[in-house]
Formats: sequence, C-alpha cells, structure tokens
Amino acid sequence: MNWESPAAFFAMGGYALYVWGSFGACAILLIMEPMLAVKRRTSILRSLRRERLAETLENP
Amino acid sequence: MNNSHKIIHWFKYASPQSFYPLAGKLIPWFWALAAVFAGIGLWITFFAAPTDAQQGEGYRIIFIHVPAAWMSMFIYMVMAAWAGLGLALNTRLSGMMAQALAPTGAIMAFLSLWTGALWGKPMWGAWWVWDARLTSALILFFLYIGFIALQAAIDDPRRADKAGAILALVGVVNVPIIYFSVKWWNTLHQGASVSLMKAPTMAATMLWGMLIMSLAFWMYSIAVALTRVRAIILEREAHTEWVKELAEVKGVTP
Amino acid sequence: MLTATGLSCIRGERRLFAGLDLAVGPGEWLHVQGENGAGKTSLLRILASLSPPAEGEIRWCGEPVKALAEDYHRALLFLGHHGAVKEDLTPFENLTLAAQLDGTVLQEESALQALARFGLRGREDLAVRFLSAGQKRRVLLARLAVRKATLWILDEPFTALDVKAVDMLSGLIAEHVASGGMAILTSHQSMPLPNGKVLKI
Amino acid sequence: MLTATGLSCIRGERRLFAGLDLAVGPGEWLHVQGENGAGKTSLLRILASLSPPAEGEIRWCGEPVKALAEDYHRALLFLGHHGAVKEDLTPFENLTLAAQLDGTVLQEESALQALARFGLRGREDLAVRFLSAGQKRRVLLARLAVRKATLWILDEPFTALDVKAVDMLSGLIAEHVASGGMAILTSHQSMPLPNGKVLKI
Amino acid sequence: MSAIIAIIRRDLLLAMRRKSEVLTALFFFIIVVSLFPLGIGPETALLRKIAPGILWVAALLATMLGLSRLFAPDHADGTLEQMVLSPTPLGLLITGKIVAHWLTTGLPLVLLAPVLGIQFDLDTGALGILVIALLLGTPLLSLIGAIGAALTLGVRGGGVLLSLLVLPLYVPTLIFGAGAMEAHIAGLGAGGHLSLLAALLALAVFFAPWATTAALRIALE
Amino acid sequence: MSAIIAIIRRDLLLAMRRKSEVLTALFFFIIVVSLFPLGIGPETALLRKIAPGILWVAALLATMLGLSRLFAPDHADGTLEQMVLSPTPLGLLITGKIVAHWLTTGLPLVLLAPVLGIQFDLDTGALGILVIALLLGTPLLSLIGAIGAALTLGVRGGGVLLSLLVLPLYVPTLIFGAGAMEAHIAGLGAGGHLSLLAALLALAVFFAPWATTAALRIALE
Ligand code: HEM
Ligand SMILES: Nc1ncnc2c1ncn2[C@@H]1O[C@H](COP(=O)(O)OP(=O)(O)OP(=O)(O)O)[C@@H](O)[C@H]1O
Ligand SMILES: Nc1ncnc2c1ncn2[C@@H]1O[C@H](COP(=O)(O)OP(=O)(O)OP(=O)(O)O)[C@@H](O)[C@H]1O
Ligand SMILES: [Mg+2]
Ligand SMILES: [Mg+2]
Repeated sequence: MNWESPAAFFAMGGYALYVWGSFGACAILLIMEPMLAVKRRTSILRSLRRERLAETLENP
Repeated sequence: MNNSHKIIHWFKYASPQSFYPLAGKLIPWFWALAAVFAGIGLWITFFAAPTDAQQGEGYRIIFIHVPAAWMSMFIYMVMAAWAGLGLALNTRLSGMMAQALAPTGAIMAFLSLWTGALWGKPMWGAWWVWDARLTSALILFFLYIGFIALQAAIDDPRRADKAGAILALVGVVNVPIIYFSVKWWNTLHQGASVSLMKAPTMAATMLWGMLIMSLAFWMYSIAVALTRVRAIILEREAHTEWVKELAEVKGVTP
Repeated sequence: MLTATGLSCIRGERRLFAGLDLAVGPGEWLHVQGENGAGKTSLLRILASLSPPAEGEIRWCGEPVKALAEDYHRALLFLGHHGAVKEDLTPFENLTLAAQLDGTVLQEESALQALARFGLRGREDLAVRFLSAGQKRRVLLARLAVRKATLWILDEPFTALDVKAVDMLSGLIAEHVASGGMAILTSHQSMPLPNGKVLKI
Repeated sequence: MLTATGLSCIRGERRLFAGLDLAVGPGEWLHVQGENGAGKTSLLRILASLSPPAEGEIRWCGEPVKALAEDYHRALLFLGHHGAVKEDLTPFENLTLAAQLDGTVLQEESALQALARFGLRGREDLAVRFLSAGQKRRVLLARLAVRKATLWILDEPFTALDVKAVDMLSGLIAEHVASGGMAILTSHQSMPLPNGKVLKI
Repeated sequence: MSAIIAIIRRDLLLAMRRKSEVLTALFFFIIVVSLFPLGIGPETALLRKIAPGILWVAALLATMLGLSRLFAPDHADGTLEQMVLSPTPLGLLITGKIVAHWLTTGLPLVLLAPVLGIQFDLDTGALGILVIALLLGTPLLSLIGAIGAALTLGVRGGGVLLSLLVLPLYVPTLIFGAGAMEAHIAGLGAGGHLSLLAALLALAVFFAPWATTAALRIALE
Repeated sequence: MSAIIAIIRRDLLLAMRRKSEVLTALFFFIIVVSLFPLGIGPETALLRKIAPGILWVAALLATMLGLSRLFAPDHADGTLEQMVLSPTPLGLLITGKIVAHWLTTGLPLVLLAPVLGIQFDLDTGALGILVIALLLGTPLLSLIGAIGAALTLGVRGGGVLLSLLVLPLYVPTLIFGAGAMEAHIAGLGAGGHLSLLAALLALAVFFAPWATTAALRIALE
C-alpha cells in the first residue's frame, strides 16, 4: 500500500488529470461497448419476436 | 443448401447455427475471466506497483496503454485471418467474426492513442509527437475505421464480408510495410529524442501487472466480440428456420 | 443448349422465385413474363452468370457455366437495362470498341452497315449524349447485328423503340432463332414474334 | 389553356421541327407522336419551359410562360425520362419530400395510399435502389396521384410498366382529363386512352 | 421558408442515409493533415510553423472534395429540373442546399480542427483563433464552391475542372484564414484578418446564392 | 493481349474526348503546390525544406482525385458487366485500365514535377531524384488506388470513402518518395529509398491487379 490517504490516491502525485483521464476513458469505453453489443442483440430479438407474433396473428 | 455436412468435424462450429449456442455458453466464462484478471491487474496497478523513480505516479497509465496497444495490433491480425478464411473457404461465420472484431479493435486502437497522448503530455510536454510508433498506431486506427466504414456502406452482408476481407488482407500486407517505413522515416530525421522504457529494466511487479492487464483485455475482447457476433448472426439469419425455433425468439426467455 | 434446374433467387428477405427449371435449345426462344418486380431482370442476370443463384444450377451444353467461364462468355450476348454505351463517344466508336473488348475486330463497313440498319445513318459521328432515348437504345442493339453469339439474353429490348424499330428488331431476333440461335427475352409489350416458349414468374 | 405558336427547335445543325402550333384546353389531352429522334422530348421540355424554343412562343391562359414563371410552375407537373427519384431514399420519403419541394404538405395516409395504388405496398420502406425498373417508374408516377396540377406533361409514362400498371395509369390520366385537367403525353406503344388529339412531328 | 427547411432536411437525410458521407469528409481532413508530417518530417518546431497553412489547405481540400456532389446527383436524376419547376423561387432552394452542405462538411471540420491542432503542438490561444477563423471561413468555402459546382454541372470532366475553377477563388479565404493564426502566433493579433474574413463572408452571403442560381439555370437549359 | 491494348486505347480516347480530364489532374497538382506558399509564407529556406513533402502530398492527392472515376462510369453504364462477360480474362482488362489511368494522371505529373520543383528552388540533382521517385511512385499509387476504387464501387458515399481507404495505404509510398529527395538534399544518397520504392512497385504489380479484380467481381454480383 503506497497511499497515505484516499485524497493522495486521487491526486496521483499531481498526475490526476492524465491518469484518471486515461483510466476514465478506458472504463467508459469498455463499459459502453458491451452494453451496445447487448443492446444490438436485444433489439434484433425484439423485432424477431414481433415478426413471429404478427405471423401467428395472420394465420392462427 | 450447401455441402457443409460433408466437411470435417470441427467445421461444424463454422456454421452460425451451431456456433450461436456455443458462443452463448462461452461468453459468461470469458466475462468472468476478464473480471478476475482486471481485478488483480487493477490492484497491482494502483496498490502493488511502486512509484516510478523518474515518472512518479504518471507511469501507471502503462497498465492500460500497453495492453490496449497490443490488443489493437493483435485483433487486426485475428480479424484479417478470419476474413481470409472466409474468402478462401466461403464460410458464413468468418465474415461475421471479422465484422464483430472490428469495433473492438478500433476501440483498442483509440485507447492506445488516447492514453498515449495523456501520457505524452506530462512525459514529453506534448500531446503528440510524430514518433514512428505513434504514427503507425494512428494509421492502424485509420485502417480500422476504413474497414468499418466500408462494411457499413455496403448493404448486402455477403458483399460487405468479401469486400471487407479483401481490404483486411491488403491491410495485413501493408501494416508491416507501414510500420517499417514510418520507423525508418522517423529515425532518419532525428535521434532518439523519445526513448521509451525498455522492458528488461522494468520492475518485476510492473511486468506482471502489464501481463495480467493484457490478459484481462484479451478476455474482454473475446467476450465482447462473441456477444456481438451473436447479434450479427441473428440479424443475418433472421429469416432461417433455426432462428425462428430459438427459445429466445419464441419468447420463453431472452 | 441452356438448362437451369431448381433456380431460386432471394433479394433482401424476399424470395422472388424458387425451384425454377428452364431449358432453351437451338432454334428456340423464351419469353420471360411477369409483373413489375417479379424477378425477370434478376433471373436474366443469373442466367448470364452475372450474379449467383441462391440455389440451383445453370448448365451450358451440359457443363456448369461457372466451370466454363470464358467459353460460355464467348457464346453469350447479354444486353441489360444499362447501355454499356459511352455517352462521350460516337455510335461508331462505341460499336467498334465493344467489338474489340470481345476480342474481335470489326470492319468499318460492317459497323456502318449495322448502324444504318438500326436507323442511325447520319448520327454515326454525333456523341451519344446528344441522341434521343430511342436512338441510344439503338446504338446498344446494333451490337446484335455485329457480334456472333449463339445465346442472346435481352432485358426489355423493345423499350423506347418506335414501331418501325420494334419490327426491325423482332425480325432480327426471328432470323437469329431461325438460323439455330437461342434467345431469352423479357418484354411487357405484346411480343411481335411467333412461336416462343413462355415462362411466367 | 396552353397555346404554342410557331415553335421551332434546333439541335446542333439539325432543325427538328418548325412552325409548330398547338393548343390544349381543359378536358383535352394531346398525344405527341413521332419516330425515335423526331424531337418529342425536346418539344415537351420546351413546353415545360425547361429549355427555350429557337422561335415561337408559349402561352398559359394567354400570358407568356416566361413572364408567369412560378404561377405556371404551380399549374404544371412535368415527369421526364429521369426519375427525380433518389435511389437512397425509400418510396415514401421520396414522395413526401417531393411534395415538400412543391411547397405542400403531404399527409402520411395519402402518401401511403398513393403508393399502394401504384402497387408498391410492402415496398414503402425499401430504398429505391433495390426496386425493379418498373417499380422505380411507379415511385415517380405516384406523384400524379398526390400533386394537384392542371397541366400534366408526361414523357413516355408507360415505359417499363406492366400491363396492369398501364391500365391503372391510363385510368388515372382519363380521370384527370375528365375532371377538366389537361395532359400532353408521348408514347410509342398504342395508347390505351380514347379521344386524344394527336400531334405528329 | 418551409421549402428551405424541407430541402435542408432532405439533404441532411440523404447524407445520413449514406452513413459514411459526413464522417468521411472529416476523415479526409484528418488524413490529409496527418500526411503532411509524413512527407515533411517529424520536427516539432518546423511543424508548428507550417501548421496554420496545412490545416487551412486541408480544410479547403476537404470542402472541395464534396463539392462535385453538391448538385450533380440532383442533376443526374432530374431533381434539379423539378426544383426549377417548383413554385418556390429557385434561389431559396439553392440557399437551402448550400446550408446543408456546410452543415455536413464545414461544421464537422470546425469542431474537429482543434484536436488536429494539438497534433502540431499549438497553444490554446492559437486553437481558439483557428476555430473562429474556420467558423467564418468554411461557410465562405461552401458558398464560393457552390458557384463552381453550378458552373461545371453536366460539363465533361466536371469534377476536376471544378477544382480548377474554385481553388483560385479560395485563395483569399486561405490567406486570411491562415494569416489570422500566423499573426496570432507572431503576437500581432488576429483581429484584422478575422474581420476581413467576416467581410468576405457577408459579401458571399449576398452574391453567391444569386450567382449559383444563375449558373444552374444556364446548366439546365 | 490485343484486348488490353484495345482497352488502353479506349480509355485514352475517352480521356481525350473529355478534353479537360488530363489537363485538370495536372492543374490540380499545380494549384495545390502553389497554395502552400500562400498558406505558409514566402521564406525560401523554409519552403525548400518542405518542398519534397508538399510535392509528394500534392501528387498523391492529384492521383487520388481521379480514382473515383476509374471504374465508376464503366459501372454505371454497364461496361463493366460486359467486361466480366467478355471472353478475355477480367484481370487483363483491369490491368489495361490501370495502365491507362497511370498514363493519363501519373505520367503528366512526372513530366511536370521538375518545373514545380524549380519554384521551390531545388537543385538539378534533387529534381532528378524527384522525377525518378515519381516514376516509380505514381504507378504504385495507381495500382493501390485501383484496389480502393474497386472496393468502393457502387457503394454509398463511395468517393470520400475511397480516400479513407486509400490514403493510409499510400503512406509508405509517400515516405519513401519524399524521403528519397530529403536524403539526397541531406547528402545521404537516395539509393536506399528508391530501391525500396521499386520493391514496393514490384509487389504491387503482382498483387494489386488480382485484388482489384476480386473486388470488382464482388461489386458486380
Ligand atoms: C499518443 C501516444 C502514444 C501512442 C499512440 C502509443 C502507442 C503505442 C503502441 C502501439 C505500443 C505497442 C508497440 C509495440 O509493442 O511494438 C506502445 C507500447 C508502449 N508505449 Fe506507447 N504510445 C504512445 C505514447 C507513449 C508514451 C508517452 C510513453 C511513455 C513515456 C509510452 C510508452 C510505451 C511503452 C513503455 C510501451 C511498451 C513497449 C514495449 O512493450 O515494447 N507510449 N505504445
Ligand atoms: N434488399 C431487398 N429487399 C427486399 N426486396 C428486394 C431487395 N432487393 C430487391 N428486392 C425486390 O426484388 C425484385 C427485383 O426484381 P427485378 O428487378 O428482377 O424485377 P423485374 O421482373 O425485372 O421487374 P421490372 O418488370 O419492373 O423490370 C423487386 O421486386 C424488388 O422490390
Ligand atoms: N448537337 C446535336 N447535333 C445534331 N443532332 C442533335 C444534336 N443534339 C440532339 N440532336 C438530335 O436531336 C434529336 C433529339 O430528339 P428527342 O430526344 O427530342 O427525340 P424523341 O422524339 O424524344 O425521341 P425518342 O422517341 O427516341 O425519345 C435527336 O434526333 C438527336 O439526334
Ligand atoms: Mg427488369
Ligand atoms: Mg424522348
């Protein structure tokens, strides 16, 4: 453990902007990307289900 | 339909129909691995790794910078390999895999540029220098964007796959050429005003941290690419019988 | 002899036709009929090996056309909706250059003759850009008179032509078929040619 | 009431027609006939004020059309060889955007109705690029059903259409004329419409 | 007025439909700017010195590249004829098209330019001037370019002829635009250059749509 | 073989018919090269230093500008379909088209470049290197460009997408081409760079026509 306090941790020895800028961007992108991928799947699933429903309505 | 049933055993998984459930089973494992490695890696990054003598705390960026840079190059090779396979054997899955990998690769390339820039400012006093490595990373990013834009611009998925495959293969021939040309271009002009740390002098914890973070990125990339390829399979095979028979389409569970 | 078995064609999620069989032998011609959007153009492009069928196979003299490639191309003349006619060149240049592309040399007289036959006398040296819609089609169709080919695949050859030209063209096709050639056509107008097989899609 | 007096048209060194007079009043329609290259398209473009005649004058309700400009445009609907249809947009978007260009707002239902009338049901949301030749023409012609205009000038409206669509379109034109509209058409096919004046050039 | 908005919306819709359209004009800008260091060499001091020139030339080329598609597709498919025959005055419709062109090509450049400026190690002040100058300059480029696009419409070899016509007309924009940044970097203040740019813009806003409309009418006859 | 010659003759004829075509690619080159001094300022020493880079970037952009018209007109009017259906193998016809492209855009640049080089106060030796490098480099640009043109054929927003695909691939040519001159000016000898360019050219001569043909077949399906 090389940090005296949480504040020191967040200050990153004066490099806060750079370190947190990097890790922040990384976190945002790597969380967004899977979310978008999952959303892509759920939306195609939704439309497939709707299509199926429409079919059953047409010829019961 | 086609003669896929004649082909050797492992080819079975080259059909979207059998790959779809397989991918579904694998994804949670890769997410779990990614989470575990990321946990250990981040712990090393922020708590185990000591402060660097010259760079203070700023060097901690390396723990995401290097994995992102490595992955961006590695994914390009994998993507091109899938593309080439698709072109040679005309398997449907290959093109989908290439398409699924591209955005992840582009994001990795972007992250290596972004973190590199944020690292360069405190280290070199400039966000950007025209160093060989940075320049070729930038060009790699462009190659990804080109690949994605080309595929997005073509409506017919089969055509998009093939065109993308040719582009990826041409890119693979060019990436080393670009890398060496840029390197030579750069060294001709100026001495090593930018000297990156050499791996052997790196402290062992840092090396471990980097390796473990790289594993985390690797597992993440596989997991997210598999997730995406499942969506792509559904989009492309929407009108086939097996998709209509899927449990999640029938509306039992998603 | 062109035979196709079990052809099907999918565009987007729409299946235009499936399980389609056809055969055209020497001295026969086929009239492909169907409503707008039925898939006639798509079928003709598949038969010309310009796009692959979703299922099925096409054979020329018993061999699959994919395997024959250049040999099939030598026997084939395909004229589609697009002209393959350069607007910046004159009818004469268009005709001779098209022949060179086919690997044959076209004599000046026969080119002029073909153009005259299609009513383009006096327009040989006017850039195609200035021609009327019907005259542009005539430049394209003039290739029928100069190129030796056994199988003609023509997509709506009668569009934009006036009555005289329609008669002339149907005469030309009848002649070709009578001399042992084959032809596959589409047309929405009533066909001024006798004895064709009809394929409805 | 459209009247033209002493029209002549010169293309290159060729005089296509000269001293041509015509008049079309409410409830009348004119069939312009002539061989390929006679100058029908050129005449129609002159009448639509898209290109100036070499000699002669065109009047709309007694006023020269050049002076009327926008007022004449409001009364006129001109559909030529080119589609004015965007390949990247869907039929529905094409229709509503064309209406907006005319300064009118098109209700969603009436747009859909017009498209359905022209046999494009199920293709409303497919980019025009994917449509067949005849379907592309139908997208263009659907404007006839939604745009209010007194004078229709149509250059070969029947090209590429199948038999059913030809009937439907001629019905539409007959209706328009019967309700006091005017129409000027060209066509090489026999015209399925009665009672037209004929102009031969 | 509603017709103008309709035409802007239509052109934006078309640009979106061809997804890549907007992004790629932007990427052309990025790539051209990145090519120069590769041709010239990586010395930071030298690069900083030529940065204004390079950024402006690249902006100019990126704008110019899309110009040939400003009217040509509408000409080819007959939309332009319909516009001439529309009850709305042609000048208004044309203005709409020019605005849409700027929104899809000029505006993205303005927004991205600072990022590229960073690659050349420019300071914040210089970046600010760059943005303001581009904000005044890119509409000017669209307006002037529209005249050229209309003049070369339907002309053989139009695409390249267009650049030949337009580039000389772009020279003043280039000089004042790049000059503004250079003056700022040299510590002279960019005000003069910027107000000249603004004056040019005002002039072009009045005359360019009119000239474009006249040129289009000629092209369509 | 005769079909190749026929296609080269046809493309040259078409280029001549649109008189401006050849001239304007050239003029684009001239104008881009002349814009830089305007954007950057008139210092001779500075200009001499950046001359190789500017000349090469301009050559590259000028070549690229015509690329979108390499196959597009033939695609639009159905000529490409006829080529596929021609008894001559498609690869040969495509090679013919690439040669014609180089003859109409690359060669004129090679011939004109020395004149422009003089404007930047380059000495005779440097001009010689410039010509040799362009002679090796411009065919390379045509070959690589053809792949991009084929890939973006018939694709939405093709023109600009093309530059996105092609420019990154042009980077080695640019670096070695401009590098040859810079090495010469720095007294290091241009041999290494030139032989690398030649090696790249040899590579491209083998692979590019093949890749282009494959891409065209895909576009036509
Ligand atoms: C925008 C800026 C930057 C970009 C695009 C960039 C890109 C890259 C790339 C692509 C790699 C992988 C190279 C390879 O393995 O061959 C890499 C590795 C590395 N980078 Fe960066 N970098 C940037 C800035 C920096 C800075 C400022 C530093 C340090 C001061 C740095 C230090 C490193 C280190 C130590 C490695 C690992 C080297 C190795 O494993 O061989 N980078 N970077
Ligand atoms: N991506 C797609 N999605 C859905 N339908 C499509 C798609 N692409 C093409 N189509 C449909 O495929 C058909 C293509 O028809 P084709 O051009 O072969 O018709 P055709 O019989 O030649 O008609 P025409 O008489 O009008 O020339 C059209 O009905 C078109 O709507
Ligand atoms: N520059 C020119 N020099 C000579 N003749 C020309 C020139 N430009 C056009 N023409 C001729 O003018 C005529 C234009 O005819 P137009 O397009 O009006 O014919 P059309 O009656 O509509 O024919 P179609 O039935 O084929 O559509 C053509 O005969 C064409 O050859
Ligand atoms: Mg058809
Ligand atoms: Mg006509």
